Amino acid sequence: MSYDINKIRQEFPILNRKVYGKPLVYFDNGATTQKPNSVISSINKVYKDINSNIHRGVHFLSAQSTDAYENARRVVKEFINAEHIHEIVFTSGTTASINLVAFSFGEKYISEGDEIIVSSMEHHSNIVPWQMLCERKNAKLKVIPFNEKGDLLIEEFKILLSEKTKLVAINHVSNTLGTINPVKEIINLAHKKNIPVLIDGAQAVQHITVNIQELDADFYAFSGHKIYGPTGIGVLYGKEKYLNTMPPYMGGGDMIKTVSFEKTTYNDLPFKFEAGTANYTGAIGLAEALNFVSSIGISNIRAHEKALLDYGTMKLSEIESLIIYGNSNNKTGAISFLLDNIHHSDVGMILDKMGVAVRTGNHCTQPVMDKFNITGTVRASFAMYNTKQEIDILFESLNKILEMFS
Amino acid sequence: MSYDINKIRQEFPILNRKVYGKPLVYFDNGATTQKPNSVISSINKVYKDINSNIHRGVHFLSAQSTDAYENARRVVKEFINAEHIHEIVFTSGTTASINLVAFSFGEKYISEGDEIIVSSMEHHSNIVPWQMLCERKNAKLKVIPFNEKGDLLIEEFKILLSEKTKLVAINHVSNTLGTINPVKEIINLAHKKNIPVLIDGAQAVQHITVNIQELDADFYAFSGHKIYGPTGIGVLYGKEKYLNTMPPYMGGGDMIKTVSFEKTTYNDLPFKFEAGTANYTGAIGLAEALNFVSSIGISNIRAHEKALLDYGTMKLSEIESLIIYGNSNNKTGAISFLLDNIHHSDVGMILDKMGVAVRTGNHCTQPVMDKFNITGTVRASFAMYNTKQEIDILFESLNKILEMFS
Amino acid sequence: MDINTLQDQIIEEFEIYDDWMDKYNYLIELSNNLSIISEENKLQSNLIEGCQSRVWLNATLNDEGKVIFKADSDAMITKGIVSLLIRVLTNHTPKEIIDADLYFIDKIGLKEHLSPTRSNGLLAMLKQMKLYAIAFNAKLNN
Amino acid sequence: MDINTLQDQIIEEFEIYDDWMDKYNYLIELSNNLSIISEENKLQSNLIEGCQSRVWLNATLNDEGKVIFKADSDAMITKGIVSLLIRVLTNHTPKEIIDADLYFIDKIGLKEHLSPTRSNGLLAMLKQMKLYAIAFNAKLNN
Ligand SMILES: Cc1ncc(COP(=O)(O)O)c(C=O)c1O
Ligand SMILES: Cc1ncc(COP(=O)(O)O)c(C=O)c1O
Repeated sequence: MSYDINKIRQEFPILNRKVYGKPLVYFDNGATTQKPNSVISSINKVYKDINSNIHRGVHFLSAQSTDAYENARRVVKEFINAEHIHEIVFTSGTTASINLVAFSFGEKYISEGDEIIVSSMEHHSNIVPWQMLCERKNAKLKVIPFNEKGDLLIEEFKILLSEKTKLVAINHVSNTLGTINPVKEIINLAHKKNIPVLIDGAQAVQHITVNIQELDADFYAFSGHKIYGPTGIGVLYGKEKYLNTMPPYMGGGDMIKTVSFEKTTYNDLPFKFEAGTANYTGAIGLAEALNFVSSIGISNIRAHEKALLDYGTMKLSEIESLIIYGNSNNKTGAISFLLDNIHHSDVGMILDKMGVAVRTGNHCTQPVMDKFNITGTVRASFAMYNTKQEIDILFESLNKILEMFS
Repeated sequence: MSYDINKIRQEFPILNRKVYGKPLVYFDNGATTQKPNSVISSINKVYKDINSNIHRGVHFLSAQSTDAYENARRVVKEFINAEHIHEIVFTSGTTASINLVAFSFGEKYISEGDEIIVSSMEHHSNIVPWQMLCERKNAKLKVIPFNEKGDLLIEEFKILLSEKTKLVAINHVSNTLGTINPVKEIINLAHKKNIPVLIDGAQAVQHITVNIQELDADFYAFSGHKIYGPTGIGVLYGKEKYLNTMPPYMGGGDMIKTVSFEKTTYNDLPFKFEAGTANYTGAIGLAEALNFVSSIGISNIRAHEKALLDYGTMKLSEIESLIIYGNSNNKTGAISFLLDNIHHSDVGMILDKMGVAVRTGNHCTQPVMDKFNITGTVRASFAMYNTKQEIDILFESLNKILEMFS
Repeated sequence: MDINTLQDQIIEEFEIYDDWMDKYNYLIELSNNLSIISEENKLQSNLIEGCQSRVWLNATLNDEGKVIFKADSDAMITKGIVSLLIRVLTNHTPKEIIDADLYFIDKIGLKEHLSPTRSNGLLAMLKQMKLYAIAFNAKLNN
Repeated sequence: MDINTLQDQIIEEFEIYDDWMDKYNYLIELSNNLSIISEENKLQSNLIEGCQSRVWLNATLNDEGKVIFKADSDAMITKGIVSLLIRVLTNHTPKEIIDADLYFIDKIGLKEHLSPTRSNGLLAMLKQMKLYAIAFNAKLNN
């Protein structure tokens, strides 16, 4: 099947937008992705046709909403090839998913002196929850370093793994460096010592195939809005054996079986972890997004984005004074760079005026910046709808900026 | 200004729906409300025109999304008349708001032997988080009882208030009984002893005027989806002095100032409590919903719903074997009842076939059921778009059900 | 009569009702006529908790190696459907019950009541019936 | 020159630039020409943290009762705008600074840089300038 980029672009209404009279070149996909028509209209459909609070309802609309919501769970399960549907918990996003585990796993399994391993290329959302947990429990955070290319030092990881280690939390793909981490190897190493592993998949599911059962991840988190879905919805996959033994995170409606002031009993999985009215509209929209991705094929998307990455890396490398941060051999389509010694925010602001949307700053990965001793980078991150022509526009714009600052 | 019910109904596309060939009579507004066109199209507009991750962005779309999100915060602030805009925290819903306080206030202010006061007419979302907190901290939950009419026993509350009391958490309006609680009086009594009060406003903001500064509530929580807004968005109002001293709830992007493995510093209010990518689409939709409510006028809505309540109560009371639970003199438009000795789910299922959507069961207020020694009720709850004719349909349908079971 | 004959019988019975009102009236009638579990057997351990209505289910294996189900519900429509499920599945061997494909629910237009999203306990009850059959089957093959 | 005359001067200067490219080029030029804070004054305490770029601001009250601002930024465009803010507000009395209505930013089409949603530190810097003025004013009136 050929990759019909024009057809794909037509599905994303925002791509027709002009900014400052220029066609929009949207290279801020690492921050959030744009939404195809099918996702937008699925949200419309919920609100115009079936909107009703889910579960517990005896009426028609409630049954329809509930069916659509529970169907969304099935779609997620199949998308990541989880074993059981009740291992799929809907949350408000990756950050919420990780915090859920930090609290609930932490309450059950972490005590004084225990250690949790993260890496120094994690997003703040996969650092701060563990710092907070460690502070609460008097546990310790251990950090896997990475090298100049942006690859984790697996040998260092092996040294950090010990009987004190209670959990390893690692991103599948680095949002700043684009590195695809060897999570399968990491999981294998940890499992040899019976240590569970949480994978932050916020930057992975939209770019590469994720097969939970093959990876054997114990927890896997991602956000809807980064995979062409709505805001306010995310997923936590968790192995039944952990989810069953962990106490709930939030208390409230839907997560309980019975409530009395003497004794409250919690609901079964996954509902135990879904307190309050779920963002069913978000879940339904996310399912639509996953179906859209599947209809194009994640491996086709991967091939397309890899071509963009290779082309972009080649073009940008033509600019002598440009430094790319993150040069792993195993990368997704995200290029972090600095242009000459021009401040990243200057580059970003001027690119913006040229219609090119990039992200600048530390990308919520301050330790990565500290490692390179910089305050930030410019990041161009690609999605299924980007084109080589857009990279050419970026390239030309960067050259113009060089002139302005020369 | 006259209340143009037809014009209002036209704004809600779902109200034109037929279920089983019958016009939809939607009386399940306590569970969730329907959405006006302006809310639906504001969500469309975000995804088609300005979608981009907020904050930290240097580009055009990001500035537009951020402006719209921060404007939504201003709309919320003005809607509830809070003093400061940074006292408005966006969450994923009432349940999340209450859990946030239970955790963060709890970490800072609750220790062994302390007491928290709730009432026995609370929603599970305003019970379970406190039970979980009490279990964690070895604190105690105290419960204000209510009488047969559905009014809180304020004298009992006065007795429960003591030096051990560290927080009072009360709903503004009971979702099952419809009672509008005397929260101003409760807050005054608690404040005399310097005890802060959290108000669960999930069933209040859409029905009656809420003026935070006048109430002097310390925390106030509500959900977007119950006030004609999107799912997945909620609000926590918190007084600056508490929010400033409370530790964060979730860790992650946007809620920090600086991150290093040695030391992480947290961001200013309200961002300290908004970890991860915010549901900006939800917040923007919620602001649109609040603007819609304001354009009609909450006091006009109140008058309309009060008329429905009075009419509905009168009609339903004509059915001899029907018992209404919740007969406070101060009620919003929610009528909980049981018909003869017919099971609530039978009534609900048959009403459904007649096109009437009601909620049945314990409405996440099991202690209320225990108090009346029943397993559930049928609840018809009204919104701005309901009519007396719809109540007539309910009335006739109930009579038919009586015949079926005679 | 085997399970499918019983199902076909019920389908025939329901054919004369062409609107839901008549169907529901018939379900209410069925529920009234059958007192399907004795009060002393309405134990907590026999209770299948649905959010909406409760279902009690009791199963025994008789001397002929057949499973006898008794059940009840506090909601009439649920109880009516319960009585149909019992009528079809009771007094069969565990193997027959395990292998049974219950198509009649769909045919008589009550599928929605057995959807996983209806929390009336009926689906859980059906699962529980199959589980009993599996347990008894294991016992018989020991 | 009073604050408004200075503002009008800047507006005039910018009038010849009709596209953003020229404006930004001019801002970059301004930033290059002005070393606005000495390195030893780039203290942590003078740092205004924006997510994107950093701004340092130092304020002193001279013998004539006028506030002298010095500042810097690590980003050039921000620095260019900083230099304009300084040019307008430095060497005025606290009272004048407090009362100043800064309309020039809007007029020269750079309003977006001072929007609360741009985390470049400029708005925080402006607030800080006003706060210094308020503090010095209180001091003078003591
Ligand atoms: C009084 C009350 N509190 C809290 C909640 C929980 O709201 P949500 O499910 O939107 O978090 C509800 C909703 O049913 C409610 O009625
Ligand atoms: C690697 C990684 N982890 C976690 C997150 C947080 O995701 P969210 O903000 O959707 O919760 C992000 C998003 O920027 C990310 O890139």
